[in-house]
Amino acid sequence: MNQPLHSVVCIKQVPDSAQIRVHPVTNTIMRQGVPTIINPYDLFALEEALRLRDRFGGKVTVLCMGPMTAEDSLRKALTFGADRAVLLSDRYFAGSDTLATSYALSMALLQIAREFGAPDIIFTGKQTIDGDTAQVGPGIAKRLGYNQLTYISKIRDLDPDGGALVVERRAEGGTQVLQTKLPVLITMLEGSNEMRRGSIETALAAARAQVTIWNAAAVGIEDLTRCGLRGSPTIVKKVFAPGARSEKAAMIGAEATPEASAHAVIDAIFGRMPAIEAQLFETAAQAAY
Amino acid sequence: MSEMQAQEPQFDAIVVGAGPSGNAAAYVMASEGLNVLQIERGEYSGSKNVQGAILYADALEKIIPDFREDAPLERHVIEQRMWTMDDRSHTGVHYRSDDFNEEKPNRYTILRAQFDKWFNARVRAAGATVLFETTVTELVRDLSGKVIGVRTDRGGNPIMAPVVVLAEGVNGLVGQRSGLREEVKPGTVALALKEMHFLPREVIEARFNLSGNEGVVIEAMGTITKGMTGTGFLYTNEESISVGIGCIVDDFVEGGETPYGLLESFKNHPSIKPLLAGSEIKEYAAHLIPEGGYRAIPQLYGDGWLVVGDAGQFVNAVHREGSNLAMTTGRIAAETVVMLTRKREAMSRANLAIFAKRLEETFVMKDLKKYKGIPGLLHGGKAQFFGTYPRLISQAMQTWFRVDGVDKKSKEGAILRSFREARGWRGMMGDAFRLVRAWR
Amino acid sequence: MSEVAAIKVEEKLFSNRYLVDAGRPHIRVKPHQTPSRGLLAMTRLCPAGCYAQNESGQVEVSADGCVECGTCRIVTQGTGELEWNYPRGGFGVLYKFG
Amino acid sequence: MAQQPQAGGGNSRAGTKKELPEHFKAYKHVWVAVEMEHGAVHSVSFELLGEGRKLADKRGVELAAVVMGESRAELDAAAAQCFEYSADLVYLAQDPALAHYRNETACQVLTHLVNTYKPEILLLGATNLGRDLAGSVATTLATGLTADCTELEIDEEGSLAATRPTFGGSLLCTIFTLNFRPQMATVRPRVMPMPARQEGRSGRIIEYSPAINEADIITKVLDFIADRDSDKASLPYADIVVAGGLGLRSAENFQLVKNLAEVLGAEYGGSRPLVQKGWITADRQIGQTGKTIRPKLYIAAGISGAIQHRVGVEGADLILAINTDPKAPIFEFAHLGIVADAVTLLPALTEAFANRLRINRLAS
Repeated sequence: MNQPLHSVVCIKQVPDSAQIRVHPVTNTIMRQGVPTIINPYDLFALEEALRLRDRFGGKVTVLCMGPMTAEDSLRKALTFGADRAVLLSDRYFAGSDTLATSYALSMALLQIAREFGAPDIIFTGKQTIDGDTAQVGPGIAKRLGYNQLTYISKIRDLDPDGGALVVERRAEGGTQVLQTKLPVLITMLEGSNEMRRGSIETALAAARAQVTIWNAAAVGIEDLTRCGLRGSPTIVKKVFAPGARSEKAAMIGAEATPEASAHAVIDAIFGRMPAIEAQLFETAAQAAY
Repeated sequence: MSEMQAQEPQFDAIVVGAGPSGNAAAYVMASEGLNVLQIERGEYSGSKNVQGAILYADALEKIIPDFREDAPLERHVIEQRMWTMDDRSHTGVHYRSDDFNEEKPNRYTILRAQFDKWFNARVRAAGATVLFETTVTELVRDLSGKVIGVRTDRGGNPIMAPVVVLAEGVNGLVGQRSGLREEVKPGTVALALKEMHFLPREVIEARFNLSGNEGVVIEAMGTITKGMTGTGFLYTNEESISVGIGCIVDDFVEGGETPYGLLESFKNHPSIKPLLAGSEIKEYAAHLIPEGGYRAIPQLYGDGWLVVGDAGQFVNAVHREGSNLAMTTGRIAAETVVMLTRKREAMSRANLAIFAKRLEETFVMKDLKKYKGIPGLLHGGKAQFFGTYPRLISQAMQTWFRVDGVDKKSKEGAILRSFREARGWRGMMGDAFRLVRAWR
Repeated sequence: MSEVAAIKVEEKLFSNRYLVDAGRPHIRVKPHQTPSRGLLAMTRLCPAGCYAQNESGQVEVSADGCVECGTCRIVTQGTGELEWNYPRGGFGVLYKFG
Repeated sequence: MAQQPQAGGGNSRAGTKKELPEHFKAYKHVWVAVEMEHGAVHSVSFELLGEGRKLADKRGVELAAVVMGESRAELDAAAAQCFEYSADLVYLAQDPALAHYRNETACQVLTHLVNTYKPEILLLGATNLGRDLAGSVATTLATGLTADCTELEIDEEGSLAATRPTFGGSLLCTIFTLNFRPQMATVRPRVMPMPARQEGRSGRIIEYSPAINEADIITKVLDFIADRDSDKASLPYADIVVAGGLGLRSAENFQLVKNLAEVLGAEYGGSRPLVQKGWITADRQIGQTGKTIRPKLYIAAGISGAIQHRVGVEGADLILAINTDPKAPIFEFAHLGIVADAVTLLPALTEAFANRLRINRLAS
């Protein structure tokens, strides 16, 4: 390959979903104080891109679609060591589902190709922790005609000159070893690497770096009906807290000793479900022989 | 600490820490055109910071006059309740005034993680460079011992500047380990715990008789601290209640209480429990508060360095003030650096002494001086102040208010007797005398 | 009683946000025979319940739930029993409200 | 990246139903894209057929399965199973290039079949394969896709109402694809019950030979390394699961859970905080963000039962909860409960089970 390797990592700023609570009285999401973070899965993608840059040179661009506050996440990505950051932000993107999101991002990726050179590899995390859909990556790959490699646990080999790539992909019941060619879209599996810590020089540069900010027009989106709510075929009609089960647990009174309690518990289980008793004895009997 | 040959400074000043004092210092210097680097170990400004929290408008107004326009403020305080508590009751002095519903309110409740984030965004907008998630590990000095820069836990080369403002908080490791000041002592520092209880805003307003953004502050002392020197508090935020309790660390060591056990029993006090009922707890925090007062203030300046905020023990424990002292010391340190920079004068110990001199002229030093005897007094007399008197006051109140066929004269006699028997006239006179003397 | 209290602290800490720097504890207890009064007090005093006494009487620390108040540092000062540092930048407790 | 809903109400624009465009009106029938691994059908596909049957009956349409692969024998066997799990019709795509799953080929085949035969509903498993395929098919067809559903319904107007958890499982949202076809959804394994198998039931097969030119396909499968550590996948399918939570108080005490599981021949797992604390690995996490399980017996020891855990275990036939706090939410949805310290009860329970099984064995 004559051009240096160009990786683009798509990240998303998400609420730290572990911190989200539904109010017990009002049944509404309590958003106050829920911090926003870089989607944790995206960090594996970013680190993998940085490792490829360490090995083969080139540049790593991070791209994020979101509100203006997402600049914080992009700056953090720069602190980790990315070379440049692009924020795609426009009120017309509000309410995008996976289809509308992959459209907007693919348009931004085309703009990145025009301004900074075509991406050889587009990275994303395997999914986000707020939506959990794992559908935006495949959507982008399809729109841009990139080879799609999801749930990648390892990049085994890359020949940047010939563009050949061998990866390990997490499949049901095992690992697929796939060979393909650049350009590709890779969604990285969690645990495949560990995010580095940027040096003081990188951190200082990141603190002072300029984040490129594009709106819909800047990436060449003319038809706004393809964006946001209007461009989303799915419609959220109802949001609700999971209802309580009508019947509460039948309580087994604790006995004087743990041993007595244990027998009371077993009696209760077998009483409710004789089948499990039979199954247990059968398995135990088989194990004896 | 490493010693280095003087290098070209990269910044006019480095601020260690992004709490109220560090943000104030960095903001003022950056606004005045200095090239400032601020270094914060948290994920963002506020992520390591804990406070009750009440914001005193005056100190911030002197730095950012229009802060009310976009700062994340919870409620402005219109009512202050001072409670003396025994195990089952409280005797309160409440002051509520519509005057506090003024155009520019005097006190606000805030959530520090959010407020500090806002303040720091202003710091960056003023032109300062801010490094997050970076811990300063040591000061760099030249051969003469003058501080000329810092090293961080990101390794690499040191970052150089003619002056370092240490706004590193109560556990200020950099300054303490560099020998700039002594360790904080267990007898002059309080361990405070706090929980965030969330409730719908309508519930809070109904429970505390509030409307709009009005807020209530409760400060409590008495048997809630089980004989230890300390206070409890409860502040109303927009849709949450901050509830907490703190005692001097030495007392904790001597006593038999766990801090969280103390907080639990405070929350379950019959006067507090109904105020929190049905809430969802979303955070549990603990922090040290330097309460040594005037006598604990360390050396505040030296060749190439200044100390501000909690690191300099700037807390008025009697009036529960701290963040305003932090901001004021940060501002005055910054003004000192700005002035010296403009005059192209060295950041020497002699020149930086202006900082301490100017502080003497402010409420910061005047108040701390006024109360310099109080911390010792309360600590020394903790059995009376946090046990005997609160119990006596509660008993007296109950005797007085309970209608039970006993004539009023006998009641008065019983109340006086109970005080005398518990502490003795001499003891009470002595306590009163010492308190008045310490207060003056 | 102490067990019940221990559970309660766990539950309190669960509402907090942490980024644990796995494998790099920021507080270490140095090997000792008999803990000082201060260090022993920490088994009761630590607001995050990080300290516990083992069967042979030494005090151990597990700093994952640490709220970085510094009480242990103050209480054991002069004993040299603790190696206390802030977590690396960005790690440790991350207050949402503070 | 689903839409970010506000709690408590939908979106006003979304609430208004427009008329389905004319060219979509021909779309009819419910399809399940069947997942094959090494010649065998993944059980999530049978679960989907069971669910698809209900949807098809409600709509008064047929239920079809799509199977694709290389070996005719394997495909025929899969088709026969699909009929027994109530498919009326099987689309059978056979080609050497379909020997292993690859996105390019599978997407091409499924897209072609949809465009040719026009289903109104298309369901896939929310497995790695299903999610890999669904995203690219939906994008190619420019239609809506609701990922990771836990409940499927037909509303009074005949549209697919797909319900999925959002914000880490703290809320549920119901999503429609009103003006596009097909309506696509992926469903997690073990969320839907396994339907009854009707032996000997049969149906029609429509064959499709895509005639893929292998030379045109860029991605090649070099190897497949099967998991030796088979326990990774077995948790969702175990008959008995024992799990622990923070009530165990220490990583060491988690051994008590393992001990009971061993005696019962059960799988073990834990709640999300345990993974965060590093007491168990992520593949042992039970709950919304971990594994969904449907065991016959589920024993939850020292787990408080936060909503995100509940979503993952609700399908269990019998839930026994052990917790010291009588007000713990787990008692709201468990079938049997005991207020006790799991750390003392678990060893007693292990011992008691072991004794009873031993006695029974001696008696038999």
